[in-house]
Amino acid sequence: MRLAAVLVLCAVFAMALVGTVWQIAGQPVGGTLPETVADAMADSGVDHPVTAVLLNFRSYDTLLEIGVLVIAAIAGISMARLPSLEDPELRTHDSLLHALQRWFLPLMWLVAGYLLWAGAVQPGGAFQAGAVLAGTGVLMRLGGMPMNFLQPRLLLRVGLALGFAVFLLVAVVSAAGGDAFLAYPEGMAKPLILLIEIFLTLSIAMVLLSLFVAAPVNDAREPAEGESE
Amino acid sequence: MSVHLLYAFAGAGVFTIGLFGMVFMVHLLRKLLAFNLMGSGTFLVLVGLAQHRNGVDPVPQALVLTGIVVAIAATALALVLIRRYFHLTGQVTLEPGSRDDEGHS
Amino acid sequence: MAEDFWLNPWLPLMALATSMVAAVVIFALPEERHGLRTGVNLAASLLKLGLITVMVWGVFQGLEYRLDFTMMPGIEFVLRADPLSMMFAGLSAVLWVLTTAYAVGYLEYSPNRSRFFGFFSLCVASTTGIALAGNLFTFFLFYEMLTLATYPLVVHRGTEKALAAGRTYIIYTLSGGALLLLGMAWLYAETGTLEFTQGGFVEGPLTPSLAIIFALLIAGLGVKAALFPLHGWLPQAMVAPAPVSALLHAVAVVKAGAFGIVRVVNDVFGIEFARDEGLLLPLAWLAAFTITYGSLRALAQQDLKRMLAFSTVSQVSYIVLGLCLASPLGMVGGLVHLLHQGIMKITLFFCAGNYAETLGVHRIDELDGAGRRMPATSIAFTIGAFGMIGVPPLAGFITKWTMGLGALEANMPWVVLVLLVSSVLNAAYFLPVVHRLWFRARERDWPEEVRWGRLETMSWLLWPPVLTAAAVVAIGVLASFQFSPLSWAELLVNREYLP
Amino acid sequence: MTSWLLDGLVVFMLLATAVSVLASRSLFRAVVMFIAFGMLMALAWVRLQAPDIALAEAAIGAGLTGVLLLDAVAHFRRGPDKERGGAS
Amino acid sequence: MMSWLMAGLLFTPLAWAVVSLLVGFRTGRWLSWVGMVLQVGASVALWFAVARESGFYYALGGWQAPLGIELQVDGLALTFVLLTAAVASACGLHAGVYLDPDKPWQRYFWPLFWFLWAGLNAVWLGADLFNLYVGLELITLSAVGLVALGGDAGALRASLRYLLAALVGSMAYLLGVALMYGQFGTLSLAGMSHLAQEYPGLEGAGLAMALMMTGLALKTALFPLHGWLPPAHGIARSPVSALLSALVVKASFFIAARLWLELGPNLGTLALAQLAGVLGALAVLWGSWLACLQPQLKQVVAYSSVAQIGYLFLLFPLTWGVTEAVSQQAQQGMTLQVISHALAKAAMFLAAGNLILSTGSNRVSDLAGVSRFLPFSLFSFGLAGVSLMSLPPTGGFAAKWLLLQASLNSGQWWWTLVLLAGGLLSAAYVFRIYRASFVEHSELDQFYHPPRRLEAIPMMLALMSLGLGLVAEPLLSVMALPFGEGG
Repeated sequence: MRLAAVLVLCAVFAMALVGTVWQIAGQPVGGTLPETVADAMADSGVDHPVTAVLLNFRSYDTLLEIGVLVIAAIAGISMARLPSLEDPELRTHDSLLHALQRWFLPLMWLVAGYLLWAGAVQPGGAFQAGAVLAGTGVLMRLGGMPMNFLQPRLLLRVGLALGFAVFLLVAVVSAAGGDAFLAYPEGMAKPLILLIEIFLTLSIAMVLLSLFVAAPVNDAREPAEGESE
Repeated sequence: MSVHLLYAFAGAGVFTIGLFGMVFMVHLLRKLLAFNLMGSGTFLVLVGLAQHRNGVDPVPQALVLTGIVVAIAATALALVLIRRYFHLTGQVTLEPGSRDDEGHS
Repeated sequence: MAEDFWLNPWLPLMALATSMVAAVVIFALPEERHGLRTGVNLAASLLKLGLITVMVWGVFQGLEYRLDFTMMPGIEFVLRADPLSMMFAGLSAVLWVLTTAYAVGYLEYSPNRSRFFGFFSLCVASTTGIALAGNLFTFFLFYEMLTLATYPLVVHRGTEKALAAGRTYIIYTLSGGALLLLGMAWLYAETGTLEFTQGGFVEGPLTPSLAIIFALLIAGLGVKAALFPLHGWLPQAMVAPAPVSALLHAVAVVKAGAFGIVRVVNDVFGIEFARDEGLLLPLAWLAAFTITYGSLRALAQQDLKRMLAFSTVSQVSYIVLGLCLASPLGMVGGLVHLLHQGIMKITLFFCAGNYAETLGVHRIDELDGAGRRMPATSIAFTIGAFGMIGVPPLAGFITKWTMGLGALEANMPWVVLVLLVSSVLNAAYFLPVVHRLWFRARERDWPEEVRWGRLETMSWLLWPPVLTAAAVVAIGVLASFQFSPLSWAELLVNREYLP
Repeated sequence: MTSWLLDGLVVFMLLATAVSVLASRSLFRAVVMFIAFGMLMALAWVRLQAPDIALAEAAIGAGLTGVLLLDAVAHFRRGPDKERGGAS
Repeated sequence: MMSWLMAGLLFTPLAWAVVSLLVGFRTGRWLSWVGMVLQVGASVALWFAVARESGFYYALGGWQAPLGIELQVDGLALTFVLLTAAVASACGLHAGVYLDPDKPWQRYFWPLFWFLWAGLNAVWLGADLFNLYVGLELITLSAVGLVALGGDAGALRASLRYLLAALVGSMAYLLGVALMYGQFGTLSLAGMSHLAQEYPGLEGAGLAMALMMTGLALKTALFPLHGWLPPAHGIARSPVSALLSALVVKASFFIAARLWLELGPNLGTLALAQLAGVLGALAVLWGSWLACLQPQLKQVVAYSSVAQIGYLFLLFPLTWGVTEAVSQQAQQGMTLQVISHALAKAAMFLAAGNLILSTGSNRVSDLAGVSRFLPFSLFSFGLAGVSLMSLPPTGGFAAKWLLLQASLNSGQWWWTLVLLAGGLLSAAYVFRIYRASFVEHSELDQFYHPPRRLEAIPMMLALMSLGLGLVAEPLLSVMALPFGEGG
């Protein structure tokens, strides 16, 4: 009964949505943004338009988005106890995974580095590189590597915040010179974007990895308000 | 009708499927999967519809990249919460036996 | 220089601030600082009395005080002193002094005095604000503030009964406030102003929406004025301590309602407009009915304070009825009753409180022989009761006489009949009490007697009723004196209304 | 024409995997279907000439999310008390 | 100067989030004090700057819209920035004393707090639909993190419910953004508004807007999508509840209001407007009614939020198809309602937290005797309650008065009944608390007396909400300032 009702509602919604898409596709108004982007590419400091949009034209979005990632990581590690990451049970004896690690990991590092570098001119960039790096970390973790830096200590927190902090500093330095917030000083766009991307890659990888590792076991709990301890 | 528009329609479909899952499913992990479907659908509509009018458009592509990162952040956080919740209560639904009223759109 | 002093526009605000500041100071004082608190209380109330006296003199000279400031687009906060406001402000200032003294004695040895006196001062501040309000909005502001500040006093004892009474009180008054707000907002939407204006600012012809607005405003105010059928909260609220019943329920709260009705009829709609469009006649009937109904209910009461409460229901409607006569003498009678009823009723409540505190007596049938045990209190009670009945030359007689003349002047002779019936009923429920006080011998012990040395009761408790009883006599006998309530009401009516 | 066929196929598969993510009775299967859905999304992004997103989707959407989800499913299977902290 | 202030305004919360992540709770506390001073200073300075001159667009990175992201720095936005500075500082100060610094997870409070603040500012100033989405997510995730922080199973359940609802809401909004971009080819709200005026009758865009509104309504907990709010706001630590009720739900509403005011005249319909109003009205009645029934103190306050949010949605019918003057009144009323509810509700939650701390219980019935021994905390609670009842001279009254005028002047008199009934119902639940506190329970003072600082903060907020009605005129005049270009 409930299934039927929800199905009917969803069907109605789907039809309305498809109709809306159809209508909008039929009568677009206004100018086109890609041309504006193409015109501004020369001033952006990079050659790949998506990277230019992400890290220059709409860099505020990206800044806040990294903030979202950091928040998720903070909320995640706030729940973690992580007693000992060197849990003996974690050590795998799977030889395939072992072999995979031996050969695969360096390759992944290489891929990540390439993706990062390539981002300036062609597809790729900090997110993809960070994700690959995090994937590498996950594999290492699954392989039983201790990865003590993932303990919720200062090192981890520095790692989480590093990319964001560098981004923020770059953003504010130009503003201190009287420019707008997040504006790159003339001619500095390319190196600054590269700098940001390097640190972002590290931090993104760290965030994703820590969320993976911060599987929550924490028996300590705060009593609800008004409940006595 | 361009290929982009086709994917936009596909996105509308995927979004609706995700919405259905979000409303109807009870298991938290399935809700989370449904949310990710909604996200993917939205991204398809965003790029598909924009490119239908503009041709290849770096702006929505960049937006989708941002959106994907936000979605993974939310997903990962939700997973941490769900697992901890499961650890404390042994439950994988919000309130067993009662329906959730999130997500009537 | 002197002129400037008399015309100082800050005077109304200062009068308001004295009790407001007193409230804040009292809240801040620790519970144990009884002496200091009493000092602050009395000093503030005397200061306020002084300020009001200055303003009364100024108004008498024909000055008008005004202070305004804009709060929202179109909404101003206006304090203004005109003869009508001085009447109410003066009443509350005089009675505040006496009631404070009375309350200090009444609440000796009981807990939560800091809270009590704090809210008490807030109530007086609200009453002053109501009196000095220069537009309907400002009036409403203080009207609602009065509601809130009274609640903690009603539930002061924290018993089930007190809490239940508090709930009834708040439901009635806040609903009334909502009606008033609706009427006010609508009125503003129709006319674009809320400023009290001599002769009213509503311009004819009478449209249905104007009639509904009138009904809404009167209903909203009628709750506090305890007009039938909106009076249900008043008898219940009598569970509050006697000073609260005395000042607030007999004087401040119900008078705020009655005063509001006077303001609405005179300064919003205009008395002539209201009369000519037939708005007043239904109100007059309602008031007449309430007068009779309240007296009948009072007849049936066994509890002294409840009886007094129903008597209040009845007496407050005199004010409304007098107003509705819309003739000069009728209005004078109604307005003067604003003061007369206050002083007479507070005397009666003080005495009731004294019987309860000193003898533990709450019910009428336990009063036998109290006149011998507490002669001063009983004399005061008797004077108050005779005043209520309308025995010449006491205050009540002046009211009834003037109103009767007014009714004839307005060609509404049935009102005279109402007055007569009411007086007979007044006599019917007051005389048995007086009889018990003086002419019945005591056969049992008092329920809970407390001895206070030489005097019949604590002197804090004794002097206030004695003074007010003396005032009941004085304002009756000296009615033609220049600053008597009657002369003031005449001045008011001559100067402002029905010129 | 072939390209339309290809696109049609991708779209159909997308919708089909999306439905089966929700319809699969077993949680594990649902997650596997979700990973497949992610891969198809990557393909779709290639078809939409968005290689950046395709890379990101493959790495993040399908890859990392998939691993996270699988880990969680394993956790649910073990039960609440045998949780050890971290992945396994 | 202006550009430095803007940079400071944007930079401070984010930077403080990072720095406080690196230190412990206690160090984070005094760091945060410094941050609050800076942030309040920047907000006040900007507010005065705008009040003296006029609003402007601030192009981030020097890229003008539609290519880049612009911030709309006008009187309304800055008023909200200022409100956020006031309320968030109060909550932060309260939290610094209220939270137990020895719990290991509390160190994460400050970073989440500052991220939340940054997200709120991003939303108030945002003029780019996608940027608003990112801002919303920033808010949502940090709010969820704060609710869940160190919580037990109940808190986790509440925060999960909150997270899922909020995610669905933002996805619906984002889908709407996608459709809008397909329609208009720009993400800038101002650009869209121009195009919508130029090409009337775009039905697709109208539906897209309805979709966005629905998503935002879910995030704002509009009846009947409010189910997630009371558990989340009720179970969080009191300073967090205060932040959530006072500010977080307002963010999504603010976006909905901006959208409606910019695009509504061309893309909205009468039905949509009236529907929003009806749901708002039902929220007022239903939320207040449920608030009267809750046995737990904080649940009462949380349900009261559901009701108070309902008033905000009267904006939609009262600005659609009415004269400019009426629309102006409704907008002013809405703004005042947001501000006064933010102040009053924050005060109320913080005071409730103090009461819970003192009585050791969250139950309404355990408040007996509070009026005798803890009058100060009760008084702050009571004053905040007066604003919720919208009695004069509070901000709540000013808001209600303007809404009453708007509904009477536009002939939509039925909303007046909702406004009045809502006021009475809110009195009912507020007086229920008073009543419980006046019960004489014991002669002995068995309560814990919280430090003065904890008690003073809600009192300040309550007094601000009380005095808001007195300064409504100057406040509203800043919001009505003309909007200049450049900056």
